[in-house]
Amino acid sequence: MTDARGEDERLTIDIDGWEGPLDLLLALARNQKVDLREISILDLVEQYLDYVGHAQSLKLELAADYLVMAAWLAYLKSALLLPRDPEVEPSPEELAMRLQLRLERLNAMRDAGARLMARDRLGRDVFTRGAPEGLRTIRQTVWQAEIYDLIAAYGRVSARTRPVLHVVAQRPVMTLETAIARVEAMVGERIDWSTIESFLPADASPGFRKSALASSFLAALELARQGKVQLKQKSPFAPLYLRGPA
Amino acid sequence: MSTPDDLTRAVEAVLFAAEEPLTIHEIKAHLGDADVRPVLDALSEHYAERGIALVRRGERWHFETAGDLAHLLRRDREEPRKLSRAGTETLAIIAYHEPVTRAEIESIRGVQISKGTLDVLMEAGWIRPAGRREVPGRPLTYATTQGFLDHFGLASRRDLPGIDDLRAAGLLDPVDLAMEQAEVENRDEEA
Amino acid sequence: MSTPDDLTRAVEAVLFAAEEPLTIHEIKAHLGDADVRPVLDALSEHYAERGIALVRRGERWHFETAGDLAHLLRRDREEPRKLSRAGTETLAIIAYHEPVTRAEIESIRGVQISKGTLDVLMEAGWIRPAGRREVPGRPLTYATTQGFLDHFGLASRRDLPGIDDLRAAGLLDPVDLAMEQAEVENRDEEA
Repeated sequence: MTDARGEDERLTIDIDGWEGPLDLLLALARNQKVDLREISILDLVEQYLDYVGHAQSLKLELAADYLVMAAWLAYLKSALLLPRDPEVEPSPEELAMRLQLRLERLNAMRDAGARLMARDRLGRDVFTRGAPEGLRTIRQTVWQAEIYDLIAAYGRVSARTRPVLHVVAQRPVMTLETAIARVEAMVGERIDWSTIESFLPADASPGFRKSALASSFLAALELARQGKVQLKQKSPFAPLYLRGPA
Repeated sequence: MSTPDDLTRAVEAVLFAAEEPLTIHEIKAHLGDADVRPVLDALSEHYAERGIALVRRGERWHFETAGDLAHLLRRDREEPRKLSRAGTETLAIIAYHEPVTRAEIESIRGVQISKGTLDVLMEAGWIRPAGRREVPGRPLTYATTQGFLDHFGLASRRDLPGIDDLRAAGLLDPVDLAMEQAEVENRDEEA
Repeated sequence: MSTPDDLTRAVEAVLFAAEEPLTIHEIKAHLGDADVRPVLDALSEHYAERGIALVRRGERWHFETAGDLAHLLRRDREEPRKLSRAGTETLAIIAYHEPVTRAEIESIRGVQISKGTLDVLMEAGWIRPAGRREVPGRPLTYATTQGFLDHFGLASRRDLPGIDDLRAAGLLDPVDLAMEQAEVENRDEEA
């Protein structure tokens, strides 16, 4: 017991050195000086609870996870000691086994880390060549362009900067003079009222027909003003009729 | 090996001049398309007893001084900064369990790891993010690097000290986070 | 030299790891006071036929790659890259108008050209300086090269299509041309 007390004192002093409750448990387990697979979980729990209790009596501030672990271990201890309740899953034995496995696992990684660090390490124990000549890769750009790119580029440049010639395309138009002559000539041959559309060229394209209609309308107004044509329309947008002078 | 042939001399020269460990592919790029692998094996054997060794680290090869001569060479060299205990354990866990999530590392160590720990290992060039695990939350996993193999003189992860024994003992089995979680919840209830 | 002895191995490793050539005195400092000179001679001899050589420069010794293998240490790699739009236009103008000054190229393009553009064309081996124009300022003119003809599969510059060919091929200002085209069709209807 005095031994255990002494151990506690040492642990108390090392409080900042523990990397969490599992680390502390592992240190306690190693103190049992047996293979981890044969440690007494109950002893371990005792020691842990003892340690935490002692730390608290010294009013040392323990991180919450140490206390949580203490509570869980207290539960485990009572479960291990009290008569078995078959309803409770997992069994306390399994929980104990799982705790022992976690300790083994952490222990294995701690050993592995130490063995790793003890290897012949590059830059500490073994060295690469101090002054290597170095390997050089000379990158050479191979420029690529196709003949089409070249020609198209020239076309683009030419089009962009060549003086632009504006050619007004010829539009199909019936001039007012033509329309006056046509309407004047045609109206003389008509006896009765005829729609203005009947004065348009029969085979005109739509574009030309529009122009002919506009010009013929103006021609009709002009001829009416001169008294050479009579106009009749029943209402706005109704058909427009033309007839020779009365 | 008596008089080395031209290809052997060429491979030797390229590896000797290189500033970094080279893959077979990279060696070939300097030599035209030769069958380099048998040459590497023969060279390794030739150098095995010398003061320089040709070693394989992962998929890469390089020359380095023989390990038993460390005491002669360490003179006036600065000892690399010592890794903390948390760093050492975290590195070991990643190396032996990779790819492994942060939660799994924490579960094995039984304590949270500070952000700095992974940063230090990453900065040393020993670990790298290794994709996300396809579980809820898609946590990032970590694995070791070529630099890790180089630094610790490992031909591959299979050379990790004791890895076969640990695996046989079931100590490298996937960490059952669900179990641990249940335990934590249990613990919370009791608390 | 069969199996090297410990001193030989040590000298080998020390020279290999050294960042600069070492004097015998410096080598000794690493090894305790050994008789290094005969070891250096033996090592020189051993490496004489290999891809690595132990050489003496003045009073200093160091390893280097064998002189006859230096060409392996550099390797050329070709990286294809597409000529930029500015580069293509400038090249086209030079090809159609050579010899042509930079100011003329800019006037034809309607846009300034950067020095880099001409450099790239020069680097590609497609254009060359072609004397100075005897006008104030004596500006440099540029012309295409044989390499240009070779690359574009032309027997001579006369093989380049003329303006009329370009127009016929629809390569002159494709946007406006499309409109013109539509108008022509309209007119055809009426005719």
